[in-house]
Amino acid sequence: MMETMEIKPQEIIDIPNIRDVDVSELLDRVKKAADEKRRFVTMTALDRGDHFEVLYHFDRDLHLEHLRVRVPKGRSLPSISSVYLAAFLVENEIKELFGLEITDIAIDYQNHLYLIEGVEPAPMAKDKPLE
Amino acid sequence: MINNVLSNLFSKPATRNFPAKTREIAENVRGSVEFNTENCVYCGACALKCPANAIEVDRPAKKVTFDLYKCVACACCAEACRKGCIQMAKQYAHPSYRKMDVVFQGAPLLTDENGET
Amino acid sequence: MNILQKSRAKSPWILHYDAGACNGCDIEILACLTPVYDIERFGMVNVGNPKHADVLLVTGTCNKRSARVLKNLYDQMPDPKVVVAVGACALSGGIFHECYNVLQGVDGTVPVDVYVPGCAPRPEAIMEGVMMALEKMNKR
Amino acid sequence: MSNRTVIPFGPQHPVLPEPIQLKLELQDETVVSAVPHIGYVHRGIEKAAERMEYTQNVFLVERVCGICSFIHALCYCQGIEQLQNIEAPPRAKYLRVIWSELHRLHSHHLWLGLFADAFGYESLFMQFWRNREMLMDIFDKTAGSRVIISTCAIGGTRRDISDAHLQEILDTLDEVNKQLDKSIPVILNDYSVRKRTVGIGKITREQALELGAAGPVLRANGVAQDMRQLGYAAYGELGFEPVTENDGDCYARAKVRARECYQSVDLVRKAIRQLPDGEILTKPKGRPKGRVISRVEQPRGELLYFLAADGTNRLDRLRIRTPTFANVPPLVAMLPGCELADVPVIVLSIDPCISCTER
Repeated sequence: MMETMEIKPQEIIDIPNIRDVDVSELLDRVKKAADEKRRFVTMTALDRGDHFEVLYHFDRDLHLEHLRVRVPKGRSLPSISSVYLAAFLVENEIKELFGLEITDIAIDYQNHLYLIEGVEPAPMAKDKPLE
Repeated sequence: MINNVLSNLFSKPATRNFPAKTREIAENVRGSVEFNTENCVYCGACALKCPANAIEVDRPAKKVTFDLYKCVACACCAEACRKGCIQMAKQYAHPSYRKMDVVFQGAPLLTDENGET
Repeated sequence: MNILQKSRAKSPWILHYDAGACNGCDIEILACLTPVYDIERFGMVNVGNPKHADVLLVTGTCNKRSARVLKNLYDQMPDPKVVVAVGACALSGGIFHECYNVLQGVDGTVPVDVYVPGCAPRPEAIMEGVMMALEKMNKR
Repeated sequence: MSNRTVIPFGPQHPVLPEPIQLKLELQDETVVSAVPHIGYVHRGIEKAAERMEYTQNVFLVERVCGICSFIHALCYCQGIEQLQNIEAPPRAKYLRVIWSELHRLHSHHLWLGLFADAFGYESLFMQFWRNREMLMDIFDKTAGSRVIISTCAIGGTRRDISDAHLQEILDTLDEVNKQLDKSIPVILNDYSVRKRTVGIGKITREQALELGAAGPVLRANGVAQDMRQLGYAAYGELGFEPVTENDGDCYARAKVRARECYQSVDLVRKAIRQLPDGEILTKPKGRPKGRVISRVEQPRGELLYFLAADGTNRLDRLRIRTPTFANVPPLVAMLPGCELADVPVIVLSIDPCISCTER
């Protein structure tokens, strides 16, 4: 799958050590990372128009390694908090601020980690106004 | 522990006697923004650079509106101003009971207005 | 000035609430408590209980969730009470005034008596603000 | 089951200057589980960073956290510099080390004071905060502001430190060191302090790694990981060894931070000794394009910025992962089994910075 970007891939600086994985094999990959004693750093979500790009950052002896999944809008992503409990906060954050459905989070705040009831959901999505 | 107690007991107090005696403020402190509109050409560079959008420049009306209560004292406007109209005063901005905008209006427009009224 | 007012002005108790600040103003308020500024000279004590407090020091932008807590704290304080908004964020939202979760200052949530500008205000400015608030409280 | 109660701890609590709520489930006096509730200081900085110009963002990210403002700006500027393919001049790199180590020093002073206050040692709190004022005076003189110093810029620093001020910093550090020699032994050796911190809030090394702990919480479990080992700014030339302890309890975390105070003093002295002459700002050219991850060490641990830019003057995405955000899951693991009276000490032992966490 190619990214929808105007700039050619060879021109831009990208993060090294990135591995694309499919949603179905994500949990196995994460389990493998856990077995190899990688420290879970964080996740980053990017709204790319028609799909979300989710990056998982792992650290091992000061070297970062990343997994990347692409989730089309409207589809859901399994939670990795059964493997790395530490992911529960960031998964709740992504779920709430981007509107990406993440299933089976260990501690689920039901979209009220940051925002209260009655405010516009998913403020970080690109189609939301900047102000 | 005992040494500590004794040395604190016999050393002079650390307290700065604030309202009675104000401390001298160091050089180059970014206290509050000071405008000097004499040389101002209303280019709007300060308004463009301000990260907090605290400055509004109305070029046709030759008017600068500065919202002191949005200002984060980063000195970006002072750096951006090529005419040297904006300086960072050493003195901090004093508290107030009401919110007030600081408005500067260029001399030509002011006389026009006076002429009309 | 009767004896009650006089004693209130001699020992104002302060309640501090962070409604969404970056910490800068909060540590400056705490710095007022330290030996170097020592606001206890004026009888000011930082208390944790809103029912004991006369002065409410608010820092931060005030977002939608903390607005409820702030309103709650303000309502619990006994009269007469004064509110001092500390820092650019508490006055107008400062650099965050266009963020999506920000209410652009605390004066929409609780009535503010004294505005202390700065990012972050120096401890001297905060102390000056509190003293101005006390003057106002005594006129009530 | 009959004695189970849920106690909300916070959001407004005397021991915490910032609002966080912990829902503590108790069996009599013992904590069974804790669920953190945050969102009282959430502003939406990541979204605001997409609206503002990338040069203005320096001032925005500084205000993610007022305690370690310079380090946030440093992390952001290093990321943009990488994207624009420029490098800060050597003098600027050393100045960055000086200011970030002074920030760490004042943050650790602040924390040691608050920690002392949490276990009821108010005079020690006053001592640390009095000493901290000496550092604040340095910021006032060299950078022009006490808290948010705004001296980091893309491509270098905005201000230089004159020789007279460098000498003043050295003199102040001598005094700080002298005062630390007086106060730190109290934290480390005092009977009542040990009684209230040793063995409290303990996690194992495996737990710390698994839960993604960062900074002193991780290093208190014997994991020698410090982002300064990456050698950013001038750290590569200063020779740096992370401080570690092995016990993983509140006492070990206090010990790590206490020892890091001395380390910071040494690093600043070394940086001033080796400070080269020359320019302090490289003029940036072009606009940032691409993606980059920038990591630095904050007083509280590893700070990670993910920057995505597409060649315009606005960023496509700015992701900020702050150390306290990583330290909340370990905190949730530390609390079960402790007594209610120990909760403030344990919460403070991760050095929580809520405004960092929620951004």
